[in-house]
Amino acid sequence: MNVYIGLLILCIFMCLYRVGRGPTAPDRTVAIDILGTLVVGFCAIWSIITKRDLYMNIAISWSLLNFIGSLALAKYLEGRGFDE
Amino acid sequence: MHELLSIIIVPAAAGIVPIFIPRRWKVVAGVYALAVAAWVLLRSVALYGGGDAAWAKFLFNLGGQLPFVFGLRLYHFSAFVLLFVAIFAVLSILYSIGYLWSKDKPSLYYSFMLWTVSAAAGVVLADNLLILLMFWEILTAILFFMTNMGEKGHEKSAAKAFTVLGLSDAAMLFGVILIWATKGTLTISGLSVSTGDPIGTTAFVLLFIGAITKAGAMPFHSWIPEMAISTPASIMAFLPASLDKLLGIYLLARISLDIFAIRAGSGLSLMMMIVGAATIIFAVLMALAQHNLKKLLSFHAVSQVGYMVLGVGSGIPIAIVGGLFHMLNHAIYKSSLFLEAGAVEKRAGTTELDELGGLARLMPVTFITMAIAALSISGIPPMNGFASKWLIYQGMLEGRHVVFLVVAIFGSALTLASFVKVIHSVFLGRRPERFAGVKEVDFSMQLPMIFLAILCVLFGIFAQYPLERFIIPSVAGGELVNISMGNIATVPTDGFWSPGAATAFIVVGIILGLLVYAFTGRGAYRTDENVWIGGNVMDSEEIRVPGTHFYKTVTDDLGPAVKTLFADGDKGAADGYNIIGRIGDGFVQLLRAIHNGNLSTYLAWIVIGLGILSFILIFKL
Amino acid sequence: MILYFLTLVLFVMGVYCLIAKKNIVKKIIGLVIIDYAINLFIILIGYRRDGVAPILFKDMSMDEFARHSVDPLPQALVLTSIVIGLGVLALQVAICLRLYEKYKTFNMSEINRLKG
Amino acid sequence: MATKPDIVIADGPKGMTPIVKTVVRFAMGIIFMFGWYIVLYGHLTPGGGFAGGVILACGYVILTLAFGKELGLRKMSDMAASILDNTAALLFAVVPMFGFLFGWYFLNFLDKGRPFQLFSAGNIPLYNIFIGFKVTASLFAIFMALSIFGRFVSKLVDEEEEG
Amino acid sequence: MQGLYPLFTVIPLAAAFLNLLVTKVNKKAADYIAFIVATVLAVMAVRMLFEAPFSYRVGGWPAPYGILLVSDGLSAVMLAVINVVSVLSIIYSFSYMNGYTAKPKYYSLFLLMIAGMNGVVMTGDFFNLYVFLEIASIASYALVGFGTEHEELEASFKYLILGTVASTAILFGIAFLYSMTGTLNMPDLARQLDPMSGTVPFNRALAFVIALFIMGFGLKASTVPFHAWLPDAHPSAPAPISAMLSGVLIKALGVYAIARVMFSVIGPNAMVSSILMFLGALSMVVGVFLAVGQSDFKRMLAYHSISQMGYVTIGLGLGLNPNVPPAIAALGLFGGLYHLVNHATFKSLLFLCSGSFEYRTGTRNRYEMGGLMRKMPVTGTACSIASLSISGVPPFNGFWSKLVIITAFIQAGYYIYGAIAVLVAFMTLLSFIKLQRFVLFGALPKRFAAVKEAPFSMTLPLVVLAILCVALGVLYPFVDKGLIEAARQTLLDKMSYMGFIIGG
Amino acid sequence: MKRFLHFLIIYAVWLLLTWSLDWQELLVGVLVALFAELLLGDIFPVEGVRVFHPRRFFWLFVYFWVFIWAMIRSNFDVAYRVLNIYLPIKPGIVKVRTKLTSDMGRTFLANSITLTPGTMTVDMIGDHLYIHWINVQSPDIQKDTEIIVRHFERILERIFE
Amino acid sequence: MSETIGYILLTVGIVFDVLGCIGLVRLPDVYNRLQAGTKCVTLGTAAILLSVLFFTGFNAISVKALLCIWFILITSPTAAHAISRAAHRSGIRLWKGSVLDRYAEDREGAEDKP
Ligand code: NA
Ligand code: NA
Repeated sequence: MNVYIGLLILCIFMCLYRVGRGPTAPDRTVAIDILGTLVVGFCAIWSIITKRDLYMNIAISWSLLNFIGSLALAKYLEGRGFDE
Repeated sequence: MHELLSIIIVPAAAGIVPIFIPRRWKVVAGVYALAVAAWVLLRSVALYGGGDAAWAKFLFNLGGQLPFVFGLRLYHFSAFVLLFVAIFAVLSILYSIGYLWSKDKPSLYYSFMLWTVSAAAGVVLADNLLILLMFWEILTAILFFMTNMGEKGHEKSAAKAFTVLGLSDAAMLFGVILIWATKGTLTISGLSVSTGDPIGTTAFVLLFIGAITKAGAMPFHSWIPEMAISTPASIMAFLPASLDKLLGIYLLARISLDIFAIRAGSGLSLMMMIVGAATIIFAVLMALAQHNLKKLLSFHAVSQVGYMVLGVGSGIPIAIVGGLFHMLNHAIYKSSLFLEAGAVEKRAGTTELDELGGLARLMPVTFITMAIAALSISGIPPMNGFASKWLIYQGMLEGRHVVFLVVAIFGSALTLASFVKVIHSVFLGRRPERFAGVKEVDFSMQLPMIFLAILCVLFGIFAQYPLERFIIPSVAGGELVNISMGNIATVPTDGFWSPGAATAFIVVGIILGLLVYAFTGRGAYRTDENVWIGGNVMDSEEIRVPGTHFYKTVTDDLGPAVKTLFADGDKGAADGYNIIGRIGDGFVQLLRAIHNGNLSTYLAWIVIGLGILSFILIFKL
Repeated sequence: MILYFLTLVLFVMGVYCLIAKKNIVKKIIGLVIIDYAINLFIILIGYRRDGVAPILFKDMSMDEFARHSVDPLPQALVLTSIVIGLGVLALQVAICLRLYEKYKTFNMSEINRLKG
Repeated sequence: MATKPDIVIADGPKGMTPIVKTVVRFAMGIIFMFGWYIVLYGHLTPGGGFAGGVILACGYVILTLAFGKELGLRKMSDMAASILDNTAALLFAVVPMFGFLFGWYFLNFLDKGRPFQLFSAGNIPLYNIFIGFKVTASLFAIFMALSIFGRFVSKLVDEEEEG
Repeated sequence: MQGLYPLFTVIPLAAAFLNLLVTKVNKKAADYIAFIVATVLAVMAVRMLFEAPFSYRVGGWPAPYGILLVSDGLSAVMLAVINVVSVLSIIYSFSYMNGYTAKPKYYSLFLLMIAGMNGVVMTGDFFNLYVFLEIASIASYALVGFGTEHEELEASFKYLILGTVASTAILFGIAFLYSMTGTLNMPDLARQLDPMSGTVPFNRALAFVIALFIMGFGLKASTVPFHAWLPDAHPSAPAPISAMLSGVLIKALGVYAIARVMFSVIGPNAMVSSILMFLGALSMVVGVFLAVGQSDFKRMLAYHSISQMGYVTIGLGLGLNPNVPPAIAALGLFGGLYHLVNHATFKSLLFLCSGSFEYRTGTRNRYEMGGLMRKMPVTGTACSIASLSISGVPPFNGFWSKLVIITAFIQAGYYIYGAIAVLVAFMTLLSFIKLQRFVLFGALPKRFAAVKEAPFSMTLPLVVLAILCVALGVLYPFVDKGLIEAARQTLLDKMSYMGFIIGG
Repeated sequence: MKRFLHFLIIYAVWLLLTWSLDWQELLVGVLVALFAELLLGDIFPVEGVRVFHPRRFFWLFVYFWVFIWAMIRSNFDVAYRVLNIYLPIKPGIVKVRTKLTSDMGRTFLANSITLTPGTMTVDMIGDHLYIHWINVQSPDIQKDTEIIVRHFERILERIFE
Repeated sequence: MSETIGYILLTVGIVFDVLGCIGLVRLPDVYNRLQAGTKCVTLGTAAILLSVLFFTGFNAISVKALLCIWFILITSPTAAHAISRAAHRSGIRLWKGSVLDRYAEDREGAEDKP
């Protein structure tokens, strides 16, 4: 299991690289979006380890938040107010 | 109610009434106040005869450990001061009835007068340092409010007076608490603090500052001249001239002779004497430089305090007696002088020496009484001022303090000179046209002036009576110092010269003073007839040479040091108030500059502060 | 231990951002970073190796729970401080925007009418 | 306006592309249900009122993002939000007062039930519900309040750091 | 009565939200709700003075697991001060706040603030201490910016940032403390940290925690150098809020918290004591000098708050000193507490007066005012009384507390601090003389010819507070008996405070 | 009808989530699902419930496997391109037309395209989809439509139209 | 048995995640990165979630996992679409090596018409 977690962390760092590097705002957005999905995977592995369903709740909530975040960022990139 | 308590409470309570007396019944208010003051006078006379008395009530333990006793105590010295407080109260209220005719808010004025009496009685009777201090501060506050009743520009002088007095009160507070915290008691009777340890010394110096500030000695004098201009003369006569002297010197004697027994020749004694001498000489020099009668008088008031401090501070019995006697005499002639100044102001409408002149014929009573007071302040025999100064000189001789002696004598010489000038430029000299209609003041104002003048003469000629009746008993019997009539047998009790070096000094002093006047006053002789210059008649107003011209010669001839003193003196550089003020202001500006409204700065403070705190706490465990 | 150090680094970053940056928004971000650092710290305090979340679940006996479960109190503390932090953040942003309306700038060093 | 059914607004020109709209319309109900699930099970699993409230608020935020302000406000108006907010807080403060009747403030006076049942832990689910309402309402209100300043948001980043 | 202890936070909390609900129906209701609630609380608080000490276990859980509320001498006094000043400020707000829109919101924030402060002084564990502290702080941030003008917003933002930093430090300290002891229950902590019977030694981590607390609570108490927010924030708030902030908030969140932590939990410590004394002296001096330089009435008052809180801090510092005899330490602490109470009266009175003057004249620049004593006699008289009190003129209350503090310091042998205290008192007197001179006396500007006395609801609180100022001074012996007891309890009864952990 | 089905869907998910048949959970579930339905039922897309018709459901099932297969292919495709040192890509945005009319269908199509080899839906205007293609084979709309859209469209018609 | 399947799925999932992230790092412009990222990471994560089913058996956990799969399968492409559209509209040009951009042409045309 540690191997998997290590690989996931590797992925997360790659995303972070893209977040930091850019070069454009959309690039960062993409990286953040994918980061969120990776976190969901992480929760899944954790729930396998601990055999607890609460991490799945977290996973679902997280994917929801991730979705919102992406939409919001997309809207922002288009330069529109959030309420339009 | 206990008799001592009543003397404090009755005038305080009675003082409430005048507030409700409508403005147009000023006289009623005045008479009412006079009645109350008279009652106080009677009571104090009775008490004076009655011998010692005491009253005490335990109030609480401060924080459950320091006992606080509200104690009152009457013995000879306090009874004597109380008596004269009452006398001056009666006189100045009597005078005010006439003087305040045109003034605003008289009713409140009388309330303040009565409250002053009450507070003064409190100071004199208090047997508890803190209670004494409270009445002391009440006096300060009343002074502040009364000065605020004066004409334009009063706020500034009132604020200044309050600043200086407040600072001294703060010093006293600290001194009192030092005593309380270290001795555990505030009861004056039976409280004796040794000046051996720094605490004792500090406490004494602090209380000393409080005392001489009230009395108005240098370097804490500057509030008096400031006030003099804008404050009603009656108030000046009552508070700074007489009452504050009485109380200030009373406290000085109390602390230096009773609580801390300062003995002759000790360092503190020398310190006091230096203060006294400096006050004498510098104040009189400043007085010489004045154009305004009231301001001039107030500088003399300061200078005379020097004699008292010198005498009491010396620790030499005879000088102490002299100092206390001078306190009494000063109160008499100085309030008299202020009352006359007030009379002149009321009639002539000004106290500027340059504008005044030739009032002698129009205001004879004022002229004569003022002349007498002037002679007595200059220490001319046979006036009372002479008698007390003379004792002080003798004390200096006894103590071999030649320098102080010379200073004292030179001081009275200059006093003499300056008063010759005053008499000349106010009553003699040429009279401006507009003073034609000036009349003498009405009788209610004359009465106090006359009474005081008579006192001046009597206390001079029959000096032994006040000495025996008031001063000696106060100091005798271990109250202050052991002294009896025997020690001062050489006092000229009959107003004639008695042999002794002191006499010579007196003579020297008088001659010196007259010389100064004659030398500097040359140009001051007036010419009666109109002068022809280039064929046309000049208005006599222009060629009239005001008597004040001669002081320029003083300032010019007495050397650069004095000149700079005068130069700055008017700007107030010599005056600690302004210096401290400037320093404080600089500090304030600095602090305000640091608070630059920038959030990052404030955050930096916090972080740095936290860092320092952590460092101290962690590594200095 | 390394985790505590990382928290400290985060904290210092936040403080730097808060003090050195002039832009209001960046200051606020700095505060948020500090807040996160603290929360992380508290979580670390409550963290226990092989610990499980402090919730009883069905196939777990009481004493086993007591042995394994991480301390509930830090989590409660963190949750509370997150909620509070949220409230403060909302207030900060609101005021910051109103400030922008008035002063037309986000530069804090230009927003100092109050001084001295 | 008020008569216009929500579906019409949803299909309106405002908001994002039909793709996003359809997905949101499709998933919304379940998201909402999930939020309440988290709230109601707060005493059995972590999360509870606050986490659930956040999810519910996010649901409203998605609605606003995808369909525009109008629909979001139709689902929860400012008035409704503030009333909900305050009522929830009020109840949260007041309900424990009944504990005084049984001796202590905050006394858990309801039936505790068996552990791991939904209706266990007495009042706690009640408080979770209050918190859920409050968090939902206030978060959504905050979002709406801030989204009004949307114009600034771009400036807020454009503004260059001076020095 | 003891059973209803939690109501001190619950009622205002509930009222705050009820307020917002009801005013959707009826605008005026907010006034009545706020007034009724505040009055009830004030009455209860005064009643509580005679019930202490006792403790209350919320939800009936046994300590240290449940939430513990404690009432000892200190909390009781604080509670009384807070709620009395609150009710007066609320009465004052009736007319004063008419100028503002969103009056209901104002009252709700006000009530929230009260709830927070009451909670802080009642709670027996750090968790709730932090929560209530934040509630009160957030409410106060919002209230400072209530005017939403340039200055208000700026002040509010600065206050918000600095205050948040402080709260963070406090939270950090709490977390640290928890990591060391594994509990946040104060009596439990007191027991564990006790040098004699305790399990946790006074190590460097604890020292750091103390530093954090001094910084965090010190900022809330506006101790120099953590004071920079106060002179901006307090003047910018509406006058009744200024009165609350200067009168009670900085005490409840700052001084009380420090006292509680240092005395009841950590216990006397020479280093902490000397630090507190130094900071107190620094605050006194810096604050008063800055105050002298101000032209804005309220800003001057704010700086005076800093210097007056210096007196309180220095008093507490002496109380913490283990090297002086307990009697003297108690005297110092007693002086600090007494000055705290007095400051609550005269400083809130002064701020309310400034509000009345501003309400009538429309300016806060004291050089533009003048001669108002004749136009507004009641306000003017109240202002004078407060000025005399704050400057320590006998027989008003300020004099006695300063006297006690100075005496204590001289008895303890700290002559320099004593001298500083005297000098600062004198400087205070000076700056208030200037105030009198420019605002009350002096010439009345033409444009203020038509000025009238403030409305009744604004003069009543002034009168009450003025009476309090005089009474607390003249009735000194009784105050002494009452407060010295509280001081002793706080100082010497650490044992009995630990006893609260058993609860009951 | 539609709204009742929506309610049922939500309730079903609830049951899955709670994963127990305790009466309390059943009861609360009903309440929650009802609440959700009343609040959000009206914006639920009607096609979402059509799929419960058996025939459509069968095709949905079929579509599912087609889609999974496409997805796996796409991943290997990407893997190939990413791991190749020379990055063999020829990207561009092409335009295709769809015959589908329902929002639901189009959305499914768009998302399926996004998840299948080398293609990603950038925008959908009218019945035109703009698709970013990592390896453009021809600029012609018809041909692209054939390559990208057709194999999904055929099934999606049967489900949603 | 099911454990093994679980491990296989898990491995596959992680591998695809890694690939996706490599793509995210390597590919030239935002659109290509989206392509790589979305596809691989979505599938990878889905696989991981599915593996939960085989590790824990059919219970509350795995049901939630399936729910989560369903959810990310519908949301992540939508998000990708939204982002790419926004990127294009905010004026991010395609990579210089791109062959054509119909979207840009049509939008410019649309802007020219009125
Ligand atoms: Na002050
Ligand atoms: Na002060």
